[in-house]
Amino acid sequence: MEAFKHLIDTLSKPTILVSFTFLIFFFIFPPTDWFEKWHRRLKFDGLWSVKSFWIISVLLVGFFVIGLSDSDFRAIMLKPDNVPIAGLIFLVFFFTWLSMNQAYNNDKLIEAGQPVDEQYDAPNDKVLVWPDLVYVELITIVLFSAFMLVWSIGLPAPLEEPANPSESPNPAKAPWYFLGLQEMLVYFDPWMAGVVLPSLIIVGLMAIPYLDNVKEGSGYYSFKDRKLSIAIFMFGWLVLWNLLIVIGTVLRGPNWNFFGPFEFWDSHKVEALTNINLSEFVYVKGMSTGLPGNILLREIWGIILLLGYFMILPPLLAKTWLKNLFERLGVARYSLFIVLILAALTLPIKMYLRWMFNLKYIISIPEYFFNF
Amino acid sequence: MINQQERYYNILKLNKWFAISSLLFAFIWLLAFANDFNRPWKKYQIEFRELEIEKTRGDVQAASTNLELNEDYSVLKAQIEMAQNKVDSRQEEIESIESDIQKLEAKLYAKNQIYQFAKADYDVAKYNFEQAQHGNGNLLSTEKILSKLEALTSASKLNAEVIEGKVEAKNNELKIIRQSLKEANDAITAISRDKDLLVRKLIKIDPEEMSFANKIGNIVRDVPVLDFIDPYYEVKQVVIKDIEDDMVFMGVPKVDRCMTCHMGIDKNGFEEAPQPYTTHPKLDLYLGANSPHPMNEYGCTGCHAGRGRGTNFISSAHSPNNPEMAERWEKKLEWHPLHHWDTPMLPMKYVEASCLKCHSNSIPIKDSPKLALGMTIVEKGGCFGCHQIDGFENTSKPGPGLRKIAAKTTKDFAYKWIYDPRGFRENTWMPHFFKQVNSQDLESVKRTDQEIHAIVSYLFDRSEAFKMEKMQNKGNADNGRMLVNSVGCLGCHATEGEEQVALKSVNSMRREHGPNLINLGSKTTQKWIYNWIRDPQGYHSGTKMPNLRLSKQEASDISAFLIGQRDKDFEKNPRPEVDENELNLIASDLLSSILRKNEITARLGSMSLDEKLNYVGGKLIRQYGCFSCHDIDGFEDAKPIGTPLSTEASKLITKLDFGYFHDEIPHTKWDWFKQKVDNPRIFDMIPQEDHSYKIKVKNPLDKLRMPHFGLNDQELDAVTTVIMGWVKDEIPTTKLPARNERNIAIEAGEKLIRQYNCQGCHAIDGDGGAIQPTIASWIGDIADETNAEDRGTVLSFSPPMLNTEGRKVQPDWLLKFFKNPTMIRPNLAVRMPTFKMMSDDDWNTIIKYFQLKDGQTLPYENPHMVNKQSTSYKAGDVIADMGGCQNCHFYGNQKPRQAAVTWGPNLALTKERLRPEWLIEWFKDPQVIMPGTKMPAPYIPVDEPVASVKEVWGKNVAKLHSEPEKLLEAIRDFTWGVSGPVDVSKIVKAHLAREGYGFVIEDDDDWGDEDW
Amino acid sequence: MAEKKGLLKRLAEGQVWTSIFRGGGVPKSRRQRMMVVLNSVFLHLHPVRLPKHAVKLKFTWCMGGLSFFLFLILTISGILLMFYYRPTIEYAYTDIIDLAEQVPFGIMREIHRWGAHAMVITVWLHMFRVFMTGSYKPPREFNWAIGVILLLLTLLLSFTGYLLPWDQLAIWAITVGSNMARATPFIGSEGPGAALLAIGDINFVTMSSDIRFALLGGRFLGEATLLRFYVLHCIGLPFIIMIFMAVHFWRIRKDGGISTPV
Amino acid sequence: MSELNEEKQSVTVPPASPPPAALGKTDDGSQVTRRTFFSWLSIGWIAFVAATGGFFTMMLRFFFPNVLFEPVQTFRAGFPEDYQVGEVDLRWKSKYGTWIVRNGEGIYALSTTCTHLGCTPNWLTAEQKFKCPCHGSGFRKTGINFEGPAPRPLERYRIVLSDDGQIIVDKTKKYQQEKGQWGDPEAFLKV
Repeated sequence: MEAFKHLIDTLSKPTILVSFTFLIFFFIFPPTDWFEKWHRRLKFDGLWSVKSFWIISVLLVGFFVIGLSDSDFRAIMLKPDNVPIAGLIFLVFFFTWLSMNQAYNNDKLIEAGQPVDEQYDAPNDKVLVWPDLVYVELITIVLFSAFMLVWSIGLPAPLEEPANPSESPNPAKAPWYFLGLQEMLVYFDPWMAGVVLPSLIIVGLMAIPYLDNVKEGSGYYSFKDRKLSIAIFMFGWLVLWNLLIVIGTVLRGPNWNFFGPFEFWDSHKVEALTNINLSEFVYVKGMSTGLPGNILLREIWGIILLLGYFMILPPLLAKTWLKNLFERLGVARYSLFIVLILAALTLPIKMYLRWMFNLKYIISIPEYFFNF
Repeated sequence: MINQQERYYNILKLNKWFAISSLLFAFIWLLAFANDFNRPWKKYQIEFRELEIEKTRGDVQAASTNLELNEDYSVLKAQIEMAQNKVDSRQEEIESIESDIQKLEAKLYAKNQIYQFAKADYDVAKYNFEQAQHGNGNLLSTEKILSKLEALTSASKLNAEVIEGKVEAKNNELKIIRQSLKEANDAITAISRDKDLLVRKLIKIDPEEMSFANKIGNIVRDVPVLDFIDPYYEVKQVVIKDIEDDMVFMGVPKVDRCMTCHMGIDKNGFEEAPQPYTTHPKLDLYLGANSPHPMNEYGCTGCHAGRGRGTNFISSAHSPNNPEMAERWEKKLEWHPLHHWDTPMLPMKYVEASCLKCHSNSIPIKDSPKLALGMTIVEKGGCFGCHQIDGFENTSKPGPGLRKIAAKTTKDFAYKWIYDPRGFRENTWMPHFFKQVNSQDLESVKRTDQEIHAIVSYLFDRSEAFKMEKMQNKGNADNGRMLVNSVGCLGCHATEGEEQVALKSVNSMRREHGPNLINLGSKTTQKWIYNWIRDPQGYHSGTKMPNLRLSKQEASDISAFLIGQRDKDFEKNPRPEVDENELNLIASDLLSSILRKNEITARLGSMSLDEKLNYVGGKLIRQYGCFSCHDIDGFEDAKPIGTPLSTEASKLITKLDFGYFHDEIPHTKWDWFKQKVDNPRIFDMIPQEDHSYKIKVKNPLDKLRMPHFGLNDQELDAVTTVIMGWVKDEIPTTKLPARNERNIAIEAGEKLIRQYNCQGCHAIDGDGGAIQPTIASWIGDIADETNAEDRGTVLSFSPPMLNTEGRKVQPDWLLKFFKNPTMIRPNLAVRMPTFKMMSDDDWNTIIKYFQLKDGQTLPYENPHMVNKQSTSYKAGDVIADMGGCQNCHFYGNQKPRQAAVTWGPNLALTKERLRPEWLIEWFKDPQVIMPGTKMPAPYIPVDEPVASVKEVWGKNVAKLHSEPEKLLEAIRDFTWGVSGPVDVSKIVKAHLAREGYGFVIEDDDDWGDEDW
Repeated sequence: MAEKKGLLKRLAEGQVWTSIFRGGGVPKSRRQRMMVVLNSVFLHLHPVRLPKHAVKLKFTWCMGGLSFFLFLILTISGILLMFYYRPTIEYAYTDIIDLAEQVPFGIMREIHRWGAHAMVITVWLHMFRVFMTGSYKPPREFNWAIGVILLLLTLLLSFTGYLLPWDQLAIWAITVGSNMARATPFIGSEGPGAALLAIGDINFVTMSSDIRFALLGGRFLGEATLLRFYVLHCIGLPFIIMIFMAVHFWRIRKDGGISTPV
Repeated sequence: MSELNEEKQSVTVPPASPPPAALGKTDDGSQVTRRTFFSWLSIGWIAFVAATGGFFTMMLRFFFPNVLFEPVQTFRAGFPEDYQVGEVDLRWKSKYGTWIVRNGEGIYALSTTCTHLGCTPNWLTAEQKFKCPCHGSGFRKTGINFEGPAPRPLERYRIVLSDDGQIIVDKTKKYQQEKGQWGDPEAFLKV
């Protein structure tokens, strides 16, 4: 048992956990035909069968049952405000499975030239709202209300010590649904993690219908016809959103250090967090001249890098790797798309730069609160 | 085509209307912004800014001039120039060093970074090793890593430190080159600091001094809408968390914004500026950060009242001082009283009222003379007799006891006195109950005549017998007059012919502690006076009159003098006959509350005239509350008849009955109180066009009955101030004067001291000694004007000052002295009376008061012992001898060498009376302790060479010569050793009888200024 | 035929009933069933008829409906909580204690809090479902955008409510959250570019004039913040979210009801 | 249901917009030129937008009160002698959010607000550093950041001597190291 816990703790180290996720993610949700080939070869398509559902459910439940026997795990998961996250983990898994299961079924139907499950023959297949829908709604409401009552009776809402501005709790966390953002704060300055990236998330979400110009797959579950959009969305939704929330909630402990789910939250734990900026790499390590006094000169490398990333990379990609996509989307859609994607990718990129090179900022101008 | 069939309005017309209405709307928005922007306080801030600029400019100018005049400044300037030249000449060297530093620093940066990384890894390794020791992890491997990293860390640290050392060395080189320049610069900065600060301030506030960008910023910061960013003109406020404004349901922290307009209020230098910019007086006492009442902790309205959150003249509830001011404000500032706010600002003349909120137990007299005067009036006038007032619970009744009145005076006098007390004695505290506005009509006069008869009848009927001692002889009135003037009567009493002081003060009131001693012939008998002054408590145990231990002869003389004066006119005042019918009417009124009409008739029929008189008298004493001030038989447990006043000023103004005087006096609490105290029964009246009054229809028993005290305007203001201070505000203990042992002792002591009027005779810390002018005039009588005008002489014949008394005397002796006063200063004619009514507890309270006030906290001290063989004693003997102590001081029964006028205390008393530490203090500089004393500081030969000291003063003094303190101790030890009889009163008496005081007449005093 | 009518039936056909529920009676015929929906202001949210998959939970997950239902629960429980809760730093915390300790059915707070968490989840899952069925595709693009705004508003509602208990959890979550606002470019005092907005010595974006100040009502988290968050939580954001919800629902109907395969 | 269809139909019913010239013609026959039409309408809209802008400006301004009810930002911190050389003084931490540090040359006042997201770091005497519990930023005694996500050093407050020789710390004025403000005379109290 201890070995198992230790294994889990080790596996949940951010470098391992995140790398592992990145590695297999696109094989589970293949964005291109190539990935899909491997997806099938690796038998990941079997994930969405009923059998897999039961297996994974049992594993998940089993993990929680075992986990809850551990006091450290219990301390984190049973914190009242973290309880919704446990629910979220199950729900996200369940609904991902449910949607993907239906999507694969429909894909098969389409392949066989048959109408999808949702296909109906208007107006003959229509049903009356009264009583069918209204009744179903009523029952759902009743059941859900009962569930809410049980939840409320069973779990008292948290109330900690009275507010004290001079004693911050360790760790001080935002509400769980913002912990994805808070996790980003480790790698980005607040203006990026707290303002720019969330704004881009909102903008990106709102832009989805305008970027995704694939006609197929409207009004029914499907995967094959829209695998790129689903893969990207899933990456954002499952990894950058939900996984980061789980990491922020469960795996971040005192001093915002990483702790495995079965690790004791030792506030004295020390991690080597010394970081340096790109300019220091260039001038101090590279040229050993010391930092120039002129800000622009000092940060020119980072600025070039960033400009290149956002200005040169997109046309380059449009000519090469993403040629098909570019042609399908057109200039305007492509530009918006690629900027959003590149912005989202800055997060994993910065994570790896931090882990591998201890890089703090690519551009660091604290004088004007501009760090990137 | 537009389908015109479905249209009603012409679209172009609608467009036009839309344009017009939108334009109007937009314009009105402009108005809205202008309206919000235009705040009344802004013009004051703009004006104050100009004032401040002007002042700062002046200050800068003055500072510059100062600097120019400063010789150091020009010297330093030259020095800087020279140093700069020197530095410039070595520019190349400097540049090469600087470039070296730059290179080294780059290297250092890199090395430091390496060290940082190593250190971070090392810290982790340390943690891991600790964890391993704790059982989590591999002990061996972690230790290995740790030791490896430790080596790495220390190595990299060393690397960094080596370079750091080099950088430092290079920097030092630079420093040396620039040293003289830096020193000169620092020096010049230091001397021009004041000016620099002023200039910096000016640049901030004066647009003319600003850079172009700042000039624009200066405008932009105050434009509408943007004026939230960093406005120059802004509402200023202080929030005081623990002083609360009473919002009825709850207290709310006080917020004062007065300084928004009163911008100079806490800044020095605007004393002469016009309102609202004037500096607050006494910043060291109020508002100043180091004062006891800093602005940030006490705010403004806590003392001044008003609506602190108000930011314009009216909404902040300003109150004018007088009608003229009100009129001026109305004209200039469109002022009107703020309605719907119950605590408008106190007019300046009543502002001391607020001191009472926190300092109710101890009025700091120096800082609130009006309040102190008001409190004295409340105490002497006996307001607390009829009105329950917190803090006066145990105060004795202010009027004389009337239980033995028949022995003292006659019914005739009593009648006339009650009817018109001030007719007999102008400044008496006995108020007028009769002859008032609401009882001046014929009917009332008829009635009140009989009321007085009844009261007098009751008093005399109940009067107990008073056994009086017979006088041995008639006494000598002239002697009596001298005695009255000299033994100390005048500390509490005024006599015939003294002029009333125009402006009263607490000190002048001390001489009204007892009644004026005038026209006693009209009032009482010589025998009574004789007996009274011989033993006041014998007549009335509750009296505060002390016993002056007068001999029989003295008492006879004094009584002969006092009885000699009569007021014939007063005696001739008419005294109407008893009118039984009228009496019946009064009696039926009184009875009607308990009996039916037919029962009343029956009851009256069964009573004799005397019975009726006594019955009515008793009832009326209750009705008028005579018992409140006088001890009267039958009213031992009677309750106060007036409104309780402890929180009177917190009453809602609607609860004050302005009656028909709504338009006659301003509608404020203080104006009502003042009117009420000035003419208590006025609110029974209906004012007429021609300034006469008509009386309201009222049952005689329901009429207002508060008596008339005849206070002058100054006294009225003082009393009103006190009443305005009786509020129910709850003050947090953090804001109150500390309730420590010292303050409590001082309060208790001061209360007794006030009660027994100690300061009528004694001055304590500069306050009191009211008797001194009378002593001066007595000296004028027995000697001449020159002596009477000499302050030192007057002081030496006055009751002693009690400064430092707590440090000065031994408490045991003091208690003994209090209980049985003996002679200390042989030349004093004035006597310390015996206060028989004071208990040991009272005396201890007073002793504790002195001790704690003067910082003497040790309850017990080792007695000081003196060895007569010691160097100290012997040296003291010499110094005392050389200094001529015996010129003025008795050594036991050895008389001083000089005349009685300069005599001082018997030194034989020293050992039991004084504290040794105090004597040193005293010898150092008597003037510090007793300003004006005739005691000179003893001469000690510290400044003379040892050899000559040895020669002239002897070897003992020479031994101690190097330490002045030791020499003073020597004198102390010598006086400590003076022995002999303590009581020299007989010798003194005999001497005075034989030789008199020996005043130096005409000759200039040859002591006063000589440095002896 | 003089049929003996049951009490219920009599009631359902009486004047009172029919005046309240247009048409009245228990709907039996197809027409009546359609009329029930058409005649009710509430049921009118729905069309009269639907594709059959629209009533299948497997397809809809009912997450949109539950989100709306949770909004109603939160509104009602929130209004009830307002009767006991005072948004002042003196009382906020103790009022919460009293909700747990003495207020009858103080469980209302749990319902409110857990409902809020649940709503965040249901809204996310609703978005997830809508994405997976491709229901954002034309003509529903705009309604998807409205939906994103509703998601944002839901998070903001939850966030503003988080402060109200005024405990350590609350103020530190909001401290961390609101300090991000300080870093907003140009309008946050510690955001990039803020330092450029200055004339002479006067900085225009400072601690007391930036976006965070507007949010907190002060330079520090304090009394004013509590009040602002309270007002936003109870009035401001619900007002806005209701407007967007109305548009969202209306557009569902106008864009052709639930999405279907073309 | 046919609702949707009806909608579509009604949209298609009106004919294409009339040529602009026709707008000038009205029933009463008065001739209005196109120019007046545009000017009235545009004036109307400009004014309307301006007025609405006024409303929103008002709303914006409304969020910035003219006075603040916040704790006083200036406090007296005793005399320089009260502070030991080399020690970080914690006595004003909870009341005023300030650390007062004295080194060999003088005294400075450090803000206790982490420059990352405003948590309050703790002073760890053993390690001689300030450590923020929220995201692990570390600062040296000088306030300079050296680990964790904090982007810049802790801020220093204005520190001066009053007339009576007491230290006055003024929190309204801040000095930032990265702006080179620590060299300002009032950022550091020479003793």
